[in-house]
Amino acid sequence: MVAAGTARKLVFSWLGNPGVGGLHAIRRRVEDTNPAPLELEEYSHFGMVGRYTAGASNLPFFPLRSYFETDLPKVNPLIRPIRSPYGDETVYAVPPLKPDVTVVHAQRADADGNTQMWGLLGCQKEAAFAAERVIVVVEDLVDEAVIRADPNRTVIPGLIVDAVVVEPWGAHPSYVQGAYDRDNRFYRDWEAISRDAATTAAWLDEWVYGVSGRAEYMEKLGAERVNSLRPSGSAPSGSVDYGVYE
Amino acid sequence: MVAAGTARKLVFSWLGNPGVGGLHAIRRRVEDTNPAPLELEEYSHFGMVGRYTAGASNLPFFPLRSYFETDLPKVNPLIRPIRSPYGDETVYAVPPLKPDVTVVHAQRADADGNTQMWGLLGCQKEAAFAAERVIVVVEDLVDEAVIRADPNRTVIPGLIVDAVVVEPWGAHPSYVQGAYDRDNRFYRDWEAISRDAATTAAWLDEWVYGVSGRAEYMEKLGAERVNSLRPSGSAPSGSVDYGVYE
Amino acid sequence: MSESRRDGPATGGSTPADSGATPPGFTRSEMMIVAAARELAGQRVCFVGVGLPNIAVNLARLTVAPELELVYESGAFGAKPARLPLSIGDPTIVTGATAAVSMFELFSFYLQGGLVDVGFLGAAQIDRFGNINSTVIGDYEHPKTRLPGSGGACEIAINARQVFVIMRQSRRSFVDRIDFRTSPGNLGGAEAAARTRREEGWLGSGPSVVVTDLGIYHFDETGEMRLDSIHPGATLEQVRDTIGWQPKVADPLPATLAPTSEELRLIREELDPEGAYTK
Amino acid sequence: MSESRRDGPATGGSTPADSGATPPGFTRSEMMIVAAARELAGQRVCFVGVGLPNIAVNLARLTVAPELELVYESGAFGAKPARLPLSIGDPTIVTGATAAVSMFELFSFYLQGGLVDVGFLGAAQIDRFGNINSTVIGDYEHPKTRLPGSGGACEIAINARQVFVIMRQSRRSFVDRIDFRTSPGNLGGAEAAARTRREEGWLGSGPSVVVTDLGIYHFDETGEMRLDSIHPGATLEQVRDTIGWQPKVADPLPATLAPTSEELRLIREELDPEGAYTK
Repeated sequence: MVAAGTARKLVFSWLGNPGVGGLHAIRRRVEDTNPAPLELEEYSHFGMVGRYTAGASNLPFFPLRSYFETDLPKVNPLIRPIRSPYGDETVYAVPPLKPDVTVVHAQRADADGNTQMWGLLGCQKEAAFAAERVIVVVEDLVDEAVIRADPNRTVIPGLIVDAVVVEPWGAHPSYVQGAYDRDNRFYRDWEAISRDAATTAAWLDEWVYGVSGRAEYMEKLGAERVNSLRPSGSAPSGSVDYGVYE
Repeated sequence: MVAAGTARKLVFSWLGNPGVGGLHAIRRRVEDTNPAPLELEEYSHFGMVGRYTAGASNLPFFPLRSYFETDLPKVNPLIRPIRSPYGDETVYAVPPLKPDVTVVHAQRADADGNTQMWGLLGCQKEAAFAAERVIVVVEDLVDEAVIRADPNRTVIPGLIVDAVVVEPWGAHPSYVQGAYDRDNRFYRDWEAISRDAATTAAWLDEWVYGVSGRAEYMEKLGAERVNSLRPSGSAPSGSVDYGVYE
Repeated sequence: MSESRRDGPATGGSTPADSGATPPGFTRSEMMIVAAARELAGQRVCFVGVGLPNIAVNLARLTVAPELELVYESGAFGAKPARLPLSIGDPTIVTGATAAVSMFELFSFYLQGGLVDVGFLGAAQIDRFGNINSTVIGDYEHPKTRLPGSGGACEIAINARQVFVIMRQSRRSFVDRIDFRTSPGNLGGAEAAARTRREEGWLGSGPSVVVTDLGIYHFDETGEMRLDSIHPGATLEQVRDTIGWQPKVADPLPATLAPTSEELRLIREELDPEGAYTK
Repeated sequence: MSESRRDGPATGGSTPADSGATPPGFTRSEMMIVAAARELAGQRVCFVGVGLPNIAVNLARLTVAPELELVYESGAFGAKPARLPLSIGDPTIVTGATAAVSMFELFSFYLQGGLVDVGFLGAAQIDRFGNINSTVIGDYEHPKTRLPGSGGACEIAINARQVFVIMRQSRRSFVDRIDFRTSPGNLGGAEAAARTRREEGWLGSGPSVVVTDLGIYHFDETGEMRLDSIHPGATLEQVRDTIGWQPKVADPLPATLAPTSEELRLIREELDPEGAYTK
């Protein structure tokens, strides 16, 4: 969206191609205002986590021990000191963030949107509870009984979900724990593609505008590459017993 | 401990015999200062959760939307208003709570103290991270591989655990999800026992001072009663796949 | 609250009975639980307090509100207890629930986040404006009776979209002045309460119904309780004798519909076979 | 940091080589990663940054620090990755880990709660006092180079008990004045930094080691970096040419022990067979 010019502003804590390098499309817009300037509102990771947590909790701010003696509060006036009502200690606060839409990718949900995930959870739960609308994209649509069999695994309740999209491989080039791996080749290739506006545009034409949807995109990637992303074996969690109490 | 007179002060949010009634031993000490006065520091549930969360997070306070227009801040000066640095909104704050010792009961842990639980989680995680020392009491001691097979199920890492006590039925008269039921008869009987200081003392003599440990206590309860507390069936969570990524 | 439900007793009910005796076939406690359950028709998410709310809400789930999502402050959402839990800390709340979460998450995201439609509370004392005491009778420092305290009631009253109360009425419980304000209701009246809620950023709009063993109260435009329905067998005299102020009474005053045989069967056979709540 | 480890190179190393060429058998990047890994001996909990820290910490786990608990800011504790993850968001971090938790929990309870012994960071710019820039080169509003930004580096520097840094040194990276302070080090010197940390209630005591492709720096009593070991093949001239200030140098200056064949095998065959980190 940054490369395609549809994003006007980024609220963020890290801008990179993880494990590879920088993000050239963003750099072009920030360093050269090409094709247009990009507005930035910058925090640290914990600051963003705090913002989502405040948004999800309907709190007017979230306090954290960060930002001391750094330049971040100088360039972002929304990072503000707050004094403790106990003693004279001062920490920093960040304001709530309530996204218009939060999109979450998960392993499974039922038709009501009750969603379970395992692996790294990031701040997907907080971002979902903070949002006006929530879209859940899942690898598998499962029966309600599957969800209710393991209530501690539920991360997002259907109560706050507006749409469930069943889209296997929907997280590519990223991964889904237990389903497929991170496609590192994609991230490495992106380094070269994204260095130049023209090659970036050509890639968008071919891989975004040029395909009808996720299924065609995966087909275009090719069976060999797709299959190489499957885990080399299974690592079952094992089952626990909740017990019947009648 | 209140009845036995070893507790001097309670920091709490609710004092009751859940589903049954009041707690007479506490009432005697508060209403009649018998056998000694009991100091109270009173919050609401969310206030206590906030206190543990602040303690676990090394925050000087935790903000919450509670206490507005109530008498609780009047009788507890540690519940204090705090003004948001965004706009002129005021919410309330509670101070961090860092217990000397937190005792947690769980289904299973490994020898390093990595602890997993399922069912109601309460604020056991926050109370453990906030504490100076942590004692985990478990139904089952399991191999490290059992824990590592399902990392999302881990609630308390061994890193903060000082001792693991393997004590099946250690939560009685309360319950352990999947292992045994709440012994409601005990809570109902307690209503009559605790109404009177003498019957309370007699009960303590018989069931606390008079037994060598948990095993003798369970034996004294009797096999029939103990067996009646087992779940009537199993309710397996099912297994999920984390995948092997080599 | 659904209007059809609210109007139900007015069109379909009988006139108040003259006699103060409990009519044959059901107890006052059963009537109270049934009336409270019916008030939940049309609601989606209900935060369930310990005690009487627990049985009323579970009856509602089996009758007028099958879609009701039960939230227990102990950390369960979408609970479908296979038996009536005596306590809110009970394994039957979790088995088969939609989600089991930490209390931090429950209070922060579900309650304070504004997802709870109805907070259902019991109380020891209530005043005409629905302010609630569950802390002490008498002076705080030297109480005549030390009660359990807030639990979650304080923040439920502030953050749930509306509050339902269920309690038996008596001169000791329906009082002109509560001894301690644990959970705010309409404070000193509707207008001031609305202003305070706005200024302090509360999500809740306060108490909307109080169900007792004698009748059903809603809150009028001044923020004061008004008897809108009287239970079969109860009299206005009994109502007035058990309230510490001159209560407002709807005119005409309909009678609450008696419990149906199915409602009674559910209470007696499925929810409370030992009669813990209905004695 | 264990003293035996720290003294190791001084007693067991050779004297600095005169030649600036990389000795045969290993690259400068390999030497840097090995030296960084060795510094982790005796540490328990390490918060792993993206990039070079990732490979150094994983090498340490396989060599000098088998008990090391790896914390990834993405939400894994006690990770035992079966392969070197390219990114910190990688499924191999979770499979077989002790715990997978939310970022809220990781940053609140593990990091801010004081459980992290070492925060291991990379950086684009560093000054003599260990203050770090990973945000922009040039002016913030109109940067010459827009870097990725803090990620977790800001709070890691403040809350981890101590901070290790790994980065290649150059005139552009080791600068007299960093363009933006993303993560605080010893601020303007040890004394002021200690006072600030105390007054502001930081848990961390700041940076304790910087490992580069040329040598190993610790911080002296003034809070300034001092070259304490020089890698085989590197010269003092090279060191001075790639630092934007007059660096302090230990006297005598030991040479870092060259990588062992096992360390090299682990890097080349197990951790980074594609040479992503060691080119």
